Amino acid sequence: MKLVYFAWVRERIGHAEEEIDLPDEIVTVADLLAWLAGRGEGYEIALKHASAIRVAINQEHVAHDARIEGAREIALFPPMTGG
Amino acid sequence: MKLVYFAWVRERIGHAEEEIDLPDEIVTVADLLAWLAGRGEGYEIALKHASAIRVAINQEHVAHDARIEGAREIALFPPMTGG
Amino acid sequence: MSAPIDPAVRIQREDFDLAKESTALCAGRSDVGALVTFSGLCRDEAGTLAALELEHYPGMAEAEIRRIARQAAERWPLNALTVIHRYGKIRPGENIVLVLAASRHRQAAFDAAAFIMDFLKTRAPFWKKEHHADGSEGGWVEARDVDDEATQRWHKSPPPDR
Amino acid sequence: MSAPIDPAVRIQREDFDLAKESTALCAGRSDVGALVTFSGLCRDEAGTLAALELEHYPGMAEAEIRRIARQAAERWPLNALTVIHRYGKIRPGENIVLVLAASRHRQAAFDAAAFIMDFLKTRAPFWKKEHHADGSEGGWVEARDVDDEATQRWHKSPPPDR
Repeated sequence: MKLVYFAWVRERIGHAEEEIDLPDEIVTVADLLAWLAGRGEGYEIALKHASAIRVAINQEHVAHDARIEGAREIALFPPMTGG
Repeated sequence: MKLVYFAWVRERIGHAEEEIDLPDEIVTVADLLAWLAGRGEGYEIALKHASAIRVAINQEHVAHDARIEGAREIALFPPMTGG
Repeated sequence: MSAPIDPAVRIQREDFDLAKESTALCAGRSDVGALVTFSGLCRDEAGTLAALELEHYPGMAEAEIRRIARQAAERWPLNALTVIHRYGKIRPGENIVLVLAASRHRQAAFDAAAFIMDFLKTRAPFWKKEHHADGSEGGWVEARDVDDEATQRWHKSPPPDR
Repeated sequence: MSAPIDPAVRIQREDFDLAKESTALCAGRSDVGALVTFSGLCRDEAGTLAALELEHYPGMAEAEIRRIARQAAERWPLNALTVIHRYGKIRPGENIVLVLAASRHRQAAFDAAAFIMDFLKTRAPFWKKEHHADGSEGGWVEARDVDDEATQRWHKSPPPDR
């Protein structure tokens, strides 16, 4: 599965994207965020306030209780500031 | 006193402006409209539905109960349709 | 809040240019975050309309639009404000009215432009007469109740200044 | 009511031109009665800002703005709708975003443009980083609660279709 990061999530994690094989017990977005936070200091800092992290699956916004089954691309990013 | 007319008020009365000496008993805009309506057929048709007539004194909108004392120019016209 | 800006108001027969006006409005300044423009155009009414003839009350037209524009400038924090209204014969597809409102924030710019259009519709002394495409003279356009109602909403509760 | 129009959406690094876009939008048609444009510009923040760096999520940025624009086209009777959003380095006074909404009636054009900007602010995947005029790198611009609140108003009660 492809993970992509933007803005300060990208900066703190230290790279813009990666391919990851997820353990079977990762079912929801919330599971994914908690699991990623344990992957190292950059991830921990980036995802410390998990509720602030916005998530898109296959380029559509999803809530943290969304299931990630079938996702090809999951994006993590801060609240948006366009416009 | 100068009276000016616009749009279908002007067309029905038959001219765009005139100088008029008002009798002393004409105190309010409503008095003026009633008095004018008695000046001939064009006026009568133009001012038949007096409540539809909008009035400006010295180029500012006024209500029908406004006093006309001090007016230099009184304009009568239909509801506006600009914009 | 700084003093309200002085709106630019023009009543003219000739056409205006949205690009030129918006460039002039923002020229040499970089404190504008939001520019809202409203262009009112003459519709062809499914081909039945040849032209609108716009009559106006010279002097009062400018004075009244200036009063409306100043109210907007007092109510919202604007960087700049321009209102242009044409008179005379206007054909389908041509411009009738232009409002440009610039502010630091988008809601002020949107609200000021909408406010001006609502009041302009019901208070600016202009009247439209229709000329039909088949050569016959149409009547005077009637005022719409919905326009009166639109002005009412600004009396109810002032929107929050965002 | 006829079928909703198909909005034009562009995500681009280069600048855009309000005049060109509005001319293109209205070209060859005379059923447009109202054209509302919104330009979002980069402010200089009293001289402290050198530039904004706009990061975006390629693909999703266009898809999400298209979703927002289509919602607007379904909700209001529009003749035409264009949304353009830039990315990359943008200096004070330069354009960031442009919305053009054309309709027969002004309220639909105003509401559609405001709706799009409210949702674009909170849902389109763009992020702004500040570069300070003194050469230091500023932080990422924080999302504002007021923008979230602005989107809420569209859920409460749909405005009457005027």
